[in-house]
Amino acid sequence: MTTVTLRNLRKKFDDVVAVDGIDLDVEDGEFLVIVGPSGCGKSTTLRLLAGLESATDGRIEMDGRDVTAVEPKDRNVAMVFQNYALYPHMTGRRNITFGMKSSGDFGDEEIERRVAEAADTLDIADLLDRKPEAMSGGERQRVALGRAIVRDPDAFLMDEPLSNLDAKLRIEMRAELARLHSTLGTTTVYVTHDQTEAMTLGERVVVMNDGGIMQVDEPQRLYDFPANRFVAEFIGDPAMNMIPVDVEDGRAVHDAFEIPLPLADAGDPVAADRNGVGEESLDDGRRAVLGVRPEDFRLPDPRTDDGLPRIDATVNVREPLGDSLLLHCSIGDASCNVQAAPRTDVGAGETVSVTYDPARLHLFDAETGEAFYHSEAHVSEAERPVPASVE
Amino acid sequence: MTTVTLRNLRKKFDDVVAVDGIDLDVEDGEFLVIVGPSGCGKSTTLRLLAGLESATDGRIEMDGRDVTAVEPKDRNVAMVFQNYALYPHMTGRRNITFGMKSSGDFGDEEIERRVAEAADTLDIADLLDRKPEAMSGGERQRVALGRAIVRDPDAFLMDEPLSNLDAKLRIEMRAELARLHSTLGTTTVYVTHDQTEAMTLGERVVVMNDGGIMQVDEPQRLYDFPANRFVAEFIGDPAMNMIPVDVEDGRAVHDAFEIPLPLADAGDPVAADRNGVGEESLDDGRRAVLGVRPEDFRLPDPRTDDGLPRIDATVNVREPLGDSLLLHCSIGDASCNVQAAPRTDVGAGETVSVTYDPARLHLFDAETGEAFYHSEAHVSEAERPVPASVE
Amino acid sequence: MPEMPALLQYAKRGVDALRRDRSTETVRGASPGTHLQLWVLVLAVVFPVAVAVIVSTKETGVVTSLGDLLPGSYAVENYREALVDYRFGRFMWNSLAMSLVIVVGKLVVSVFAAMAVVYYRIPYKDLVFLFILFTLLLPVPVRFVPLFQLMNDLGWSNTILAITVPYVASATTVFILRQHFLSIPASIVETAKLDGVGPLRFMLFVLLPMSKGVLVGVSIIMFVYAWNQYLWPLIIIDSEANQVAQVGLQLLQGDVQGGQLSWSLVMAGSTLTLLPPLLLMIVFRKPLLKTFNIQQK
Amino acid sequence: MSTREIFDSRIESGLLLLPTLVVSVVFLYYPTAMAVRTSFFDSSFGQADEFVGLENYAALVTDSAYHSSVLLSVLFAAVVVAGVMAVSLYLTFLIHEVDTGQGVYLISVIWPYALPPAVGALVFLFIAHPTLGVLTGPIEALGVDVDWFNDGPQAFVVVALAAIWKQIGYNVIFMIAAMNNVPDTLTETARLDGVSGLRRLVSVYVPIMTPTLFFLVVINTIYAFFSTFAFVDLLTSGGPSNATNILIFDLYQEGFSFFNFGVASAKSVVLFLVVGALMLVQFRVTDEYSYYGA
Amino acid sequence: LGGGGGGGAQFSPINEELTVWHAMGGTNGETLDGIAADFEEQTGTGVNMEFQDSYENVLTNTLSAFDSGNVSDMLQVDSLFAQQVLDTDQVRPVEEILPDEFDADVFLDNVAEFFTVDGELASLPFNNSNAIMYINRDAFEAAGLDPDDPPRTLAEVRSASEQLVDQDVTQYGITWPNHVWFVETWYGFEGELLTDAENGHAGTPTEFRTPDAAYDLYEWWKGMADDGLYTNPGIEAWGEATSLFIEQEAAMVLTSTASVAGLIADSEEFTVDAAPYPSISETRVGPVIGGASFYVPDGLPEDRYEDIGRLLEYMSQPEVQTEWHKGSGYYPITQPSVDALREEGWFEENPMYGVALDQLQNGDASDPATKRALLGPARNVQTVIQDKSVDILNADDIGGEIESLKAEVDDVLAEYYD
Ligand SMILES: Nc1ncnc2c1ncn2[C@@H]1O[C@H](COP(=O)(O)OP(=O)(O)OP(=O)(O)O)[C@@H](O)[C@H]1O
Ligand SMILES: Nc1ncnc2c1ncn2[C@@H]1O[C@H](COP(=O)(O)OP(=O)(O)OP(=O)(O)O)[C@@H](O)[C@H]1O
Ligand SMILES: O=P(O)(O)OC[C@H](O)CO
Ligand SMILES: [Mg+2]
Ligand SMILES: [Mg+2]
Repeated sequence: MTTVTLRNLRKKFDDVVAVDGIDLDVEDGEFLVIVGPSGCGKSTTLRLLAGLESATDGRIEMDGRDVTAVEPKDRNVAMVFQNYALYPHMTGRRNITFGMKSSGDFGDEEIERRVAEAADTLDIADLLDRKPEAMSGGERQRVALGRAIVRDPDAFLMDEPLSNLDAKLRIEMRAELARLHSTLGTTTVYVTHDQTEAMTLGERVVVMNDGGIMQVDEPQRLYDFPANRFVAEFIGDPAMNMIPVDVEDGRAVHDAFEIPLPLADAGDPVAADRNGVGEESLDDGRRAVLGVRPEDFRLPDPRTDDGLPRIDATVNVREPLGDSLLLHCSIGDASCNVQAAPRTDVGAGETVSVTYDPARLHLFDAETGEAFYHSEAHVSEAERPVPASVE
Repeated sequence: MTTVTLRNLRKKFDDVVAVDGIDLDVEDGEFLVIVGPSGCGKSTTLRLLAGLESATDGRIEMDGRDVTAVEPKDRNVAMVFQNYALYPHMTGRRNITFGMKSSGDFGDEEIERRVAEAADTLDIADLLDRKPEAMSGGERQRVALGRAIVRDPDAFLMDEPLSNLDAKLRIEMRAELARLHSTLGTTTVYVTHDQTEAMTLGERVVVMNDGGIMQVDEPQRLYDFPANRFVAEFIGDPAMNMIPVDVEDGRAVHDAFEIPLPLADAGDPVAADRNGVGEESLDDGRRAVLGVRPEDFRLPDPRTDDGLPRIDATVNVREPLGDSLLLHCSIGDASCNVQAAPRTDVGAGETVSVTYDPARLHLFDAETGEAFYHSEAHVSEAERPVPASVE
Repeated sequence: MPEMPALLQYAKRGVDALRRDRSTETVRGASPGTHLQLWVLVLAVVFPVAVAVIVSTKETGVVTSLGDLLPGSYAVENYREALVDYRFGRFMWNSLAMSLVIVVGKLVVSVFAAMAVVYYRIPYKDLVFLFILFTLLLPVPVRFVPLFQLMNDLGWSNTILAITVPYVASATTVFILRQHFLSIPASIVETAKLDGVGPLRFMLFVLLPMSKGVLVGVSIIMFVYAWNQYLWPLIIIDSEANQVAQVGLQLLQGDVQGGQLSWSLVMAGSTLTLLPPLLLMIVFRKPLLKTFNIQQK
Repeated sequence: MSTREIFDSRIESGLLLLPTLVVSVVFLYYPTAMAVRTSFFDSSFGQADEFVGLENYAALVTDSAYHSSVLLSVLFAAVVVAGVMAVSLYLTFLIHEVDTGQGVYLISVIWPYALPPAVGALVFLFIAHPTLGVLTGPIEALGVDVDWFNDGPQAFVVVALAAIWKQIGYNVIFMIAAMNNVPDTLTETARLDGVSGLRRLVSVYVPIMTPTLFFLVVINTIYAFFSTFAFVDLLTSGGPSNATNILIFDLYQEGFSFFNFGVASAKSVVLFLVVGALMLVQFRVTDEYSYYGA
Repeated sequence: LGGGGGGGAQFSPINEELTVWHAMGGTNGETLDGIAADFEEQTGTGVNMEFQDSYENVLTNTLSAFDSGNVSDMLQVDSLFAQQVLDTDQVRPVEEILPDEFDADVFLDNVAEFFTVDGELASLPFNNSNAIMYINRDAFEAAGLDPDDPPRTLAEVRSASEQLVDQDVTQYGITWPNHVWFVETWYGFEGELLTDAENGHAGTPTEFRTPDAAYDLYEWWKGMADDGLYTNPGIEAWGEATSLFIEQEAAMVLTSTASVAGLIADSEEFTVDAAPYPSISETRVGPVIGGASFYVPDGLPEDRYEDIGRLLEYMSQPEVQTEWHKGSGYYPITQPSVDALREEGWFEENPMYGVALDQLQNGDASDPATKRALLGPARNVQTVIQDKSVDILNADDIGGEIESLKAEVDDVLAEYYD
């Protein structure tokens, strides 16, 4: 029942512009994730939403109501912090009820009921009588969530709520959060610098950089159709390979290789819809950066011929990741990461022949970094190679 | 030139046994990573090596010399801590030289030379005149490394040196460390709880749990031939799926499916070498746990038939990870993660048909958790399906 | 003394901070109510001192109503009289000497003790620490008589030794320093150990520089404490030339026996005695206010 | 986890502890022991000590005025400690809350701490003298008859007020550091929940500040018992009707006005025992209730 | 501990020059410094006059100095504490120190008598005083009182006070420091001894006396306080008491003649005058002495005593005494200086300076009640009486409190002398 709208929102600290006039619409019940590098203004945005910082400029609306100048406690939002922000001297129960009791909006019975409910939802009944110091990180985070949900707020604001947990726990809690959101359906704005969290949790993801919004989109579309180099490199681990090329005659030309750039028939309606761009942008001689994700490079099966160009790559380092093998290679003067099957028998120093997925090429303007070509938009479903059955 | 040997090493704090009689051989020039969950005794082991804790029992040898009771400063090891442990009031240079000067083993000129060398190796020349507060996390860590390497120690001991860095920086520093080790070739023992670090950095990896060593092996072998459930589940992200089954007639039988277990011809020498086990262990009716990694499950191409059984799985949650799609499924009463191609069109609630890589099955004893069967050992190279060209 | 440059540095920072304070006023202020309450409370707290300062500028200094609280025009005359005629400068100088000796003594002795208590493996360490802490319960007044006798036996009466040495052991300073030492990350300490840094080097080049703030803060508190000593100097010092300012203040009262109570001179003296500690507090305000975070254990 | 005990040498640690221990033993413990010894003697200036056993203590046991002095001191300490801490805490909180002029407020409130107690007492006398005081008129206008030279309870209040006033600065110095150390996120959580100011102070900050507050309780108790001498001496001389005759003043008077060192020593021993017992109780209580910082 | 050695203690002087510990602040202190400077000029012997804040402090410092061995050459001891200092056995009678040619008979009888012990002048009288009453003439006139006929008895003080207060001239009628000396003076005028054994002059005092006059005194005192005619300036609050008078909060103040010079100087807003001390009843036997004398420690290096003796002698010279009297208000204590002043017509010109001397000389020096009490535990007795006086003012049952005052003093005496 809650939409959040930011209009030209700005926040300046002394000499730093933390948030630089952003516009954003959070839909009712949406799980929106804000991701970006450290210092890009994620927390500040969230804190502006909560009312913990006052905006330098612009407005914030909740359900159409202007709340820009409203006190935090009157915004009816709940915030979950990275460090849990549990009161160290209170038991789990008291941590959960303390705020409610203070606000005086709830009767004792009502509080009882809600705590029981939240404890049930989060499975923290046995934590209620312990103090935070006697809880593990995950348990603390769960209690902090409990504190947020008992108040039945219009929106949850979460600032890297899982960052302090170890890897395993983070994954568990991630699932927990997803489940919680599907149960409660409360509008949620979630800040993280971890792109895996962003991808797996967000219905939509906002990528921020330097106080501005770089792109807002569904996770897989961010991955497949990054709007600019920043997003392309930020989303995906290992990061997308970026190789400076010249566009010539419908091909990406580099000293060490030439790659044909698929183009849909002009006027094909599929193209526009899929974030592709018309051929007019593939001007001859244009300086561009070719983006290829490590997993879109392939070590081709020598027994087959798919008709794609082969590129020679020298392996510098091999990193076995268990489920795959990452090869740090040089292609001409460019460094590239190539992902190979886990047990592939390639050693450092060897030269391998590499090919790529023609439907997964990206071109970015050499100057502005804006994406101007995604080959996927130009390759119709039918034309694409049969997906391999083993990923 | 330095080997390190631990023999029945034990450390007891009051009532906690932190390290429980471990044996370990670190080879000369090796990069050995110790990994394990929080509290398993990694740091304690390292601190025993450094001499910061005294052993309750057992012995530590360096190059065959018993150093169990030797003062830390006489062990000639250098340690790098998670929080950098830089002296906040000293410049980078002074941080690096302070220890050397204290020991009095080095002349001023020698020190100068070494600092210049280290600064060169680590590219920190311009940090030498700054204080830690004016350095970023990565820079601090680099100076801390500088401090360790100038002393040209017999061994580096590193306790989660990258944990305080953010994801991007961690990856960069990881590469830096690998490069450094290949340059210097100093024996290194590296503690982390991050398995990616362990896999990518370690020449061999020690998996610890509860004060004991679970397995010591090369990274990919840990992944492919986990010695027990603990290692299998600890290494790999998302973790290996574990499904309780009965072994019957050479098949793994579960309510929802039956899977044939490939067996090499008896006496085939390949088997033993590859950690497989003889058929005698596949006793009928044995209670076991079947381990299959998410990426070893597949959504088969409906157009082909590989002759493998199909298993029905209901999708509960879909998590787009960008380079793949993780499906949280139920197979009968078991929960399973299945990794699919990134853009696969499967929604939550759908039922899909799943198959698997027959060379990537693991069986663990239901009681002890010890691995007693890895199908890879039984599938000869020739028999394995052609690896897909796109991973 | 490695502290000296540190002191100067802090002095400079303190002054800078004061300057900055005035310029950075952020948009969102606390409610005016908070400021009002603060004003009232601050006024209440400062009022007595302000009265003292005002009275010190008056002719006779007898002020019996609020209306009289306008600064008078005798400031110069009164302060001159106190400093020159009554040789109050001399007392201030004695006080300063006493306070500095006490502060430096306390610091040195307490740094040693705290270092031993934190960084050495000593048997019965808790007991040793308790033995030091326990002295909090033995303040000078309780020990007056025997201490007096002891000073006589030592031949220290009327000397600076008598009013400094007994103060040099400081439970509070050891306690605060210990707290601070315990907050220095263990890994830094262990790095020193791995490097084979000896105790002296460790103290001079690691511990002291990392404790600058606390040392400055503690010094100020101890300075105020020492500066304000009254009873003991009163008892043990009976030659005027060696007397300290606190006791010397009484000499400014005039002929009380004869009914002349020169309030304005007394207040001029009081204001003078307030200056050194006040100055220190303002200049070293940052470390004074930042560094005393007492954590458990 | 890790250890800070990086040095082992017994000799070095001994040398480091030596100055503190020697000074403590010679100038603190030895005189204390001597005071205990003297308490068994009849001792004064100009006459030889005479052993009287427990007579001095017996005199105290039967001296009802002394009993009330003990009770009075405990009450006085309680009032001073509670008063100092309540006022300082509230002041600190207000200063913590504002974001303008913090520095100026802070310096203003800690300023009087630098004032010597004797001067503080004189100033108090000056402003609150029953007939001459600057504030006496305005206060009487409020309907209070200022008469603390004759009115015991009033005198008690005046001395306590002066003692409290003088100690605020010291407390604020420590409290502001502790309060600033409470994680901001806790404050922000409370703000989001609409936890009102005072409730936030009492329910959030105070428990987290307990280690500092405990330290201050100890220091303030010692202050109230030992360092408030000047206020009593200059304001009331223990009167009227012994209403402000706290132990430290009583002891000083016995020793250095009446020169009954034996009795004075017995009184020091009792004072010492009273404060020691109170400390013990405080340690017990805080051990139970103090929140041990994470 | 505490108890010092016996009579033969060897003291070391504080300074090469002579040191004098005194309790004379302000202008009196300056006058004293001037006397020292003159002496130095005449004899070449340096003298350090060291102000010790109050008689109480001089006493404390003296006693502790006897213990520490570092003593001043001369000690200005309040007559109140005379016995307490004598009891230490550490002082040498000044008569043994004064130059042989010195004539001890120059001192006024009433003065010399008090300071003579066992026929020897124990200490050198120097600054001696009476308690007298000062009045605000302007206030008296405004209230319709005759300033030339000030109240002479307590009853008259009360009625004058009532008039002053009723007419809103001053807030209070009278005030005086809560100091034992005033009680002593009232006893003296009434011819009552403070203690038995002739105030300690004829043996060991054992009890505090509470004659009817004492009841009358306290009843009057309490009545004055209850009715807002008297204000209590505080214990030993000499300064506050005169301040109250100068600020015209009270139109009468009882205090020492030592304040004459100061009060004349400070009463700029009105005319001050001096009057004899008001007595409890019509009986006016005489005042007790006040002020101090100089004691000299026994056991200093012998070579110092000559210089000390010369200084002592110098301080009783008529010129010095005259100068001292004029600068302070303490009455001249040697006959030659009295004569000189009379001759000069000083007292006619400055009648306020004569009030105390007259009061002294009108007194019956032979009556033991006018001899100030010699009590070993004087400081302790003093404190008890002062503290108890406040209690009596606050008590419903004066009689009970007076009895308890007696009991406490008796206890102190018993303890000291037992
Ligand atoms: N209170 C403040 N005063 C001054 N500058 C601030 C303040 N808070 C944030 N900033 C600055 O604003 C910018 C954005 O900060 P913000 O905390 O929003 O970043 P973030 O994206 O949350 O980073 P992180 O991932 O490190 O938490 C940074 O440059 C930061 O230094
Ligand atoms: N000084 C100590 N005193 C008591 N127990 C200790 C001490 N140091 C470690 N332990 C305990 O020993 C066990 C192992 O601790 P250790 O620090 O080696 O774990 P770890 O594997 O390094 O964990 P983490 O990943 O959290 O750093 C833990 O249970 C810990 O609580
Ligand atoms: O004030 P003074 O010098 O006259 O002395 C008064 C009495 O002696 C005090 O006891
Ligand atoms: Mg942030
Ligand atoms: Mg660890």
